[in-house]
Amino acid sequence: MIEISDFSIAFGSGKNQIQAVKNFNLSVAEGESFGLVGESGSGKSTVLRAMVGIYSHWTGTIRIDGQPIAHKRTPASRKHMQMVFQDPYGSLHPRRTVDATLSEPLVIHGLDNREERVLKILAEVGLGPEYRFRYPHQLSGGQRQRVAIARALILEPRVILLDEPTSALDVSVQAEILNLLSALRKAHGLTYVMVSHDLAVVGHLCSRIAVMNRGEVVEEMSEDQMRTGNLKHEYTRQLWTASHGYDRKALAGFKEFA
Amino acid sequence: MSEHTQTSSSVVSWLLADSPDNAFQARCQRAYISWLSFKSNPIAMLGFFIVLFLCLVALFAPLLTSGDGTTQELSNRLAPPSAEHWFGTDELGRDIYDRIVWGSRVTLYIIFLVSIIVMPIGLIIGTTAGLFGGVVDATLMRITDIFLAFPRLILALAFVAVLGPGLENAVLAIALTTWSPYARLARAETLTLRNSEYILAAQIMGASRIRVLLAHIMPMCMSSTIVRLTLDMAGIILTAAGLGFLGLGAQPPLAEWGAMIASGRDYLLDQWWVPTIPGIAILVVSLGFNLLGDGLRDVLDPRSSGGH
Amino acid sequence: ETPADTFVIARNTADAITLDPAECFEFTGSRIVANIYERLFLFEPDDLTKLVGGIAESYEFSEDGKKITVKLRPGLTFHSGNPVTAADVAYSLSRAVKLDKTPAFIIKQIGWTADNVDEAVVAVDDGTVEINILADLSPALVLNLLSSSVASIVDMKEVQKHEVDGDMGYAWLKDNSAGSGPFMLKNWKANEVVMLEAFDDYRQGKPAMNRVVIRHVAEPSAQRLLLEKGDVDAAMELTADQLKGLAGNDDVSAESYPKGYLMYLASNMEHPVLSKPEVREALKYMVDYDGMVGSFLDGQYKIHQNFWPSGMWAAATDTPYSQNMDKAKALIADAGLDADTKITIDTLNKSPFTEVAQSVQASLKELGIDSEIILSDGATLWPKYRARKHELIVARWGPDYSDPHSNADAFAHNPNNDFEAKLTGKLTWRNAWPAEGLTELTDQAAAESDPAKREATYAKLQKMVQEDSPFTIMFQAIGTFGQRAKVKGFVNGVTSDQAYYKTVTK
Amino acid sequence: MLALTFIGLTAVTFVIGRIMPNDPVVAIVGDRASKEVYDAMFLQLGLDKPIWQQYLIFLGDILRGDFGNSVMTGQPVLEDIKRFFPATLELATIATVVGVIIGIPAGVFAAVRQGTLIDHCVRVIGLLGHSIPIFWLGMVALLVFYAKLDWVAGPGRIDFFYDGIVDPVTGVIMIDAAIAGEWDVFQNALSHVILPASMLAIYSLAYIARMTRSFMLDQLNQEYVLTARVKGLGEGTVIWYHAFRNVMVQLITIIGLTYASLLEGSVLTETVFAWPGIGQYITNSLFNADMNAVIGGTLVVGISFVFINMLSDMLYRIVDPRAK
Amino acid sequence: MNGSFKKEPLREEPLLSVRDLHVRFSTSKGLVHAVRGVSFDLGRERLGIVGESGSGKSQTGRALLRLTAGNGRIDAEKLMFSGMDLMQANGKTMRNIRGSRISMIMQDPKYSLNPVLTVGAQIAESCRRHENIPRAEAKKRALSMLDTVRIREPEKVYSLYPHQVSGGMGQRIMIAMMLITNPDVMIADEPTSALDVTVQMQVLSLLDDMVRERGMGLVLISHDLQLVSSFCDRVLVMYGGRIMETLDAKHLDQAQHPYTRGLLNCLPRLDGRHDDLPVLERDPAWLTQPSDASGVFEQ
Ligand SMILES: Nc1ncnc2c1ncn2[C@@H]1O[C@H](COP(=O)(O)OP(=O)(O)OP(=O)(O)O)[C@@H](O)[C@H]1O
Ligand SMILES: Nc1ncnc2c1ncn2[C@@H]1O[C@H](COP(=O)(O)OP(=O)(O)OP(=O)(O)O)[C@@H](O)[C@H]1O
Ligand SMILES: [Mg+2]
Ligand SMILES: [Mg+2]
Repeated sequence: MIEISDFSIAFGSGKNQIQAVKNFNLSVAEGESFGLVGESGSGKSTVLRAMVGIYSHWTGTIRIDGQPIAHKRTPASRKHMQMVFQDPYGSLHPRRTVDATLSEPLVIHGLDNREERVLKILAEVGLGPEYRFRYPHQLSGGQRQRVAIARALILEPRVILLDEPTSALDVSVQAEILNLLSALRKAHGLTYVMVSHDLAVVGHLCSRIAVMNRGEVVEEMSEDQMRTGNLKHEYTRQLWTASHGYDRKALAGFKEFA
Repeated sequence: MSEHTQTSSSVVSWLLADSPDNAFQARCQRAYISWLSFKSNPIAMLGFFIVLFLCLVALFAPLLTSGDGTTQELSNRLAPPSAEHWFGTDELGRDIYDRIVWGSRVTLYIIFLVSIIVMPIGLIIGTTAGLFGGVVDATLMRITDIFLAFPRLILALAFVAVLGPGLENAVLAIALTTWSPYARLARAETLTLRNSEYILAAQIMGASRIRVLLAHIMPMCMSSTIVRLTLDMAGIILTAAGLGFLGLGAQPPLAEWGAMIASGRDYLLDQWWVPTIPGIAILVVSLGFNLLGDGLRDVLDPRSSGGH
Repeated sequence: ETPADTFVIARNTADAITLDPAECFEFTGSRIVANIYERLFLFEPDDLTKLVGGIAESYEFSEDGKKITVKLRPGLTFHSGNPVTAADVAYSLSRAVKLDKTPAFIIKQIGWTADNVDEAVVAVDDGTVEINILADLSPALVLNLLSSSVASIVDMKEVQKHEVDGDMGYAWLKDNSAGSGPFMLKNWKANEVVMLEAFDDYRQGKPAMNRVVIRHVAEPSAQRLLLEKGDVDAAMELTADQLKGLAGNDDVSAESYPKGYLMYLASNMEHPVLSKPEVREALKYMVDYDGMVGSFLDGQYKIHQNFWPSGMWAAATDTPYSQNMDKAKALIADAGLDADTKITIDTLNKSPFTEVAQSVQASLKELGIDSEIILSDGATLWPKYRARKHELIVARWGPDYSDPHSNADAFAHNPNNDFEAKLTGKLTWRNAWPAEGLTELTDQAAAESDPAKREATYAKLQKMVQEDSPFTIMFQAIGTFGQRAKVKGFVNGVTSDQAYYKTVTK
Repeated sequence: MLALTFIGLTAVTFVIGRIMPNDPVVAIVGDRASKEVYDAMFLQLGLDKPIWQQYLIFLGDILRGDFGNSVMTGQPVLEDIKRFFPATLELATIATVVGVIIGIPAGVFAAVRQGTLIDHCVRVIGLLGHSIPIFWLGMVALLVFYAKLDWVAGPGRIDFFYDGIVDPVTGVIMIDAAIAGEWDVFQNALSHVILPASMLAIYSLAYIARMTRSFMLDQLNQEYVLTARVKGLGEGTVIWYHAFRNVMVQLITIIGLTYASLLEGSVLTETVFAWPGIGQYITNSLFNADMNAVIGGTLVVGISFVFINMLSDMLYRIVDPRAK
Repeated sequence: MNGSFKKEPLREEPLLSVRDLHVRFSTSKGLVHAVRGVSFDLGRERLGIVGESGSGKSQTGRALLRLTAGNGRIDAEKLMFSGMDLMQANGKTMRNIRGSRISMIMQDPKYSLNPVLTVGAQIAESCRRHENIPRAEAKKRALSMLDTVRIREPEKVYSLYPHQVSGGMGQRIMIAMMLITNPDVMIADEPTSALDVTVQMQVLSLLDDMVRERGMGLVLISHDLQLVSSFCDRVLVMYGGRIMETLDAKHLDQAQHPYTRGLLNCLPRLDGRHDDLPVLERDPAWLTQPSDASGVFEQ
């Protein structure tokens, strides 16, 4: 479904140049759920953003469904891949109702039966019709994230990219969203690529996980490997240890990877 | 009475319902909530009432006056305020009260024209520069800088010289010299919005840049522009008056407050009311707009309300 | 408080651009030039209608009236100490003609050109100048022309000392002085202040005031405050209304003097409606002369309906017209105008022009004619007027020199009415009025050497213009100013070069 | 960047000079000039050349510091500007300094006491200052403080008997007088400048106070202010050392803008107070079709605007460590 | 997993003793009762406060310093700190206590450090304010403090501005700034939630060391129940401004309250997989039912 090879991208120029991602390779099968973990600034979001066409100055190839995608995307080519962002407060236009936010993709892509579709997708993400005409400030964080997911789903894409969809949420709300996401995946046979810094969250949703550090993938592992701690790279192990809660003794062995 | 309270309370509950049933109700709710927070600001309310008063006076000018303010009564010139002439008469024996009332129409007209010119120009240039960046940004911003660096009155005079005198042209000239700070403001705002996730989300959806510009960015820049415009209104009225005085604005006998001050200023020491009353009119209206703008900022400014 | 030996004047001096008599043609500049330079002939403050010798002691006409021989007063000196000689006179007149700046036309009427002026004006000896009249002008008119400030006598040696590239001291004299008048220019900062200093060796003795300071104050109200406070001795631009306000203050007095300015309403004869004789006549009956003079023009203007201002030789002072709406309406009815006739009234964006225009507008409305007033500053209005692009205009006119020919030339003389002729200096041409018959009569009057016959011709001309012309001459200006009560002897005359600081005492 | 703005500025000025309906030839030779004189001047001004050539010549002249002569004053425009600009500079500087000295504390105070009576007072007074027709206030101020109370000197920049005592070094009389040690002159100049400067100061004050208030409100809601309080710092330190430093960063731009716009000269104030400033100069020139003066004056104003902006940018970089 | 240090007797004489604390805000929409009758004692220990968002954790922490926002009011039966009732203390006394005896570490170093002052100046300011020592001395103290929080090149970091340091470093600077005066009580309001997990551990270990070495009382506020229980000695669980339950960190699994259990279960776990995470079911009765849960030391 998704095939990325030799992907690199840098920001800035000259002395200030930052090589955000280097020689990134990735392949995700149809219906698979793939996780990307790593520390802040390791380039996780950058990969996702390049995939959906927010950045266009990358090198390498990205194939979706075997088709290489161009650097400049056409509206039609965007339809099959959608993204959910980290911050539910920042990803909804504050001056638009839920209805307007959800209808817009339909207008852009010229789809009909808008009202029907909006109501249907709202129901799917667990929001009743009473939420249809609310503004974002009338919604809680979890509800907002549901709307953001609904927006991503309304075009019926096959791939959804999730950039830390729960990290701004409360633990209890996080559980609801994670449940929703896995239910949706089952129902629609979606392909997920999910980014997070929380191993447990990624582990919950994804069957395969890549660990990134400083713009490079240092290790790829299966869910089982992760649960059992069967890890090769030192950085990954360190991340794994830290994710298990506070442990003074283990800390002594920590190294700087950033 | 009781029926009345009932309907009004049902309207209120309609306005405050948690889940609006349609887009119209949602919009009304938004406006109502804004209104509530606006209403709780006494200074802003004062401004609102002043502006409302101005509009009413302009609307009902024919009912409020006995003449159109251009009738001269040379035998009764420079008469002090009295029961017959509430604000006295001017150097041509015209009733100043009538002129003030009719002048409110001119003032509103100026405000209206300037607003509908400045806002779109400033917004389009600023948001385009901010969204497109690169060469477009550099070019548009240089042009903006040049307009900004120009002495405003000179620029306005030059425009009027080209367009010819008259109220519309004066307004056009003012607008053409006023838009540049708005473009800057809109650009700065666009720059912060450009990378916000809801704009990215729209792009991912396949929204064209034009769509992003018009449907997503502009509405966000609108409120700060409106606020700035209300706050600038005093200056705009005064500049229009200045142009009128230089013979390039409203043409007599049209009662325009600024021109009234300008032509009445020689009488300040002996017949204080001739320039002072239009001066007070301008003062009150500018103050009204300023207060309103201050209040609007609290209500509309995304930084101070809503959000997180 | 101003010092006892200094006369301080507040005035809007924004118009002053040069103090070179060969170029100066502005009000403020002319007043200053008149106090720095002397002329062959001039009007002394004790009788402003009688031309007397200035630098000239006596003169003599030749038989044919084509030559004037002038004897200079002996022993005069310039500010520099140089003696005033016939050579200076010849140089000054020839310099004015050769520089050919705006006011040069006044003496060029005598037939002088850059090529012939050196032969026309000849220094016979140190004290005698021979002046040849090369045009068909009466010698009386020539003497009047020579009393204008463009004919001021400059200090040849001093000026030549500052000559650059053969400019006859033009660059230098703009803001320096080389005259023999009662005051010397000490300092001129444009739009700020002009300072004059008394000349010790002035022919009538050193003036009482050691210094004259003219401060640039644009706002009349500010002028008034300065005057009432005693920080200036005279405020030149107080309106008549402001003068009334001064009434209660014993420290200051309100003064007035007749000015040469006429305010008139002119119609462009190219306009289909305004060119109708009935309409033109209706305009004369429509104007609310008394109403305006009785109100906002009170004290500033008086009714005057002829083209030569009263207080001058040969001026007609009859005022046959007064507002008569019935007659005006009847005339308009005769003209048979369209119902939706709409015209524009151009005027200056200054008081009282705006008010006059508004009064005219109100009268027109009463006649059933809608009109729109277009206010402009001079820089916009005059080019428009000169391009014949106006319809109705409320404007004013002042004589360039003290002879009726000055105004006859403007109001009654139009040798070529074609647009291409561009006789923009003539009001007749500007209003596209051929002035048939009047043009010839004006030429005759200028050439007439018999004063009585001249006067009769001018009387006839004034009547003709009054009865049938595009001009509705309405008012003559009155100069109003305020001065401190202790100021005495500050005389102002009809023309702007008749302002005398030398007689002022405090 | 600067050069680009400069070129744009000259181009616009040039175009304005050309599109004004005044005939530049008539402005110089007068309207009674003969056709020959007119044509000669037409050629001398290079008006026969194509417009872009005229512009290049114009640009060349300007770069050589030659703005031509003013028709109105008969002086080289540069000389005029040297005389009028310092007068405006003097007013603008004082007005800005007063605006800063009073406006900033007022704004801070209002923000700290947000919603109290003091806050409302500062706001309303600030707004009033922004809404009063300045010439009217100027006249009233003259009437009260000059005519009635006699506290200050009247219109004008200096009394004529003090004029010319000190040599113009900077052109700003007060500084020149101070340099020369002529304290009488200094005092007289000061007494003249107070009123007009106050008029402009009311403007800048109102604006600065308002902006300070809103910036300060933003800053007081920031987390670091809480941090400072947690440290046990006194309210004064929290406000002036912590919050205000951040406000200052933003204020620099505002003050720069205010200053630059005052340097444009206020025609009305300058007229009321008979102040020989650049605003009056440019406006008068414009009405007298004195295009050299208009262009020169406009350019100088434009350049000083650009310059001040640059300066405030520089200052901004110094004060704000985040702007590298 | 948690540290071995625990001197039981200290519990008998609390550093800080809070009884029936209420924080109310008056807003345009009416009164918001953010903290409702919270009581607890703090000894020389690590006390955790957990709860979901909006449960009143931060407001409880701030109330201890009496730094509630302008529209808020604090009421308490008593707020004893080293023999002094903070409720009675005047502004000056409070300012002297803040920073020197009770300090607070804020959540996000990006926002809680003054962007235009060097970090060194901000650290030194703390002790200059409270100890009245010369500038040079303060700088020396600050440098050694930077060293204490394990910043490698203190001299260099001293003159950096907040935007020039990373998140982890910023949080260490924050800790240094708050520790330099050697306070008795430290309140840490989500000190690590803006940081990466590994950095989070490092910062926590630092806090751990400080508590050990200096014998401070630490209040750690967080919404991560697992993290808190692995780090602290005792945990208060808050909901709706009330304390639902007090737990000994060791006995987290024995938590009784359904709310606490819910919080625990809804976390995805690294070890063991659920298809669906259990979702927290809130019971409105929790807000009203009488609760004797408090963090008060048993008599
Ligand atoms: N638009 C941009 N311009 C310049 N640098 C950028 C830009 N976007 C990202 N970077 C840089 O690229 C690197 C990778 O950033 P990215 O956002 O992909 O990290 P991340 O792994 O998503 O981190 P986080 O967990 O904090 O979201 C960072 O060093 C960041 O500073
Ligand atoms: N200034 C204020 N005005 C009104 N209400 C406030 C104010 N500050 C806090 N609150 C309210 O007090 C309640 C408790 O807030 P608090 O910050 O203590 O929550 P918290 O437990 O720290 O949550 P989080 O985990 O999100 O930080 C919330 O409902 C909040 O809305
Ligand atoms: Mg990211
Ligand atoms: Mg909190």
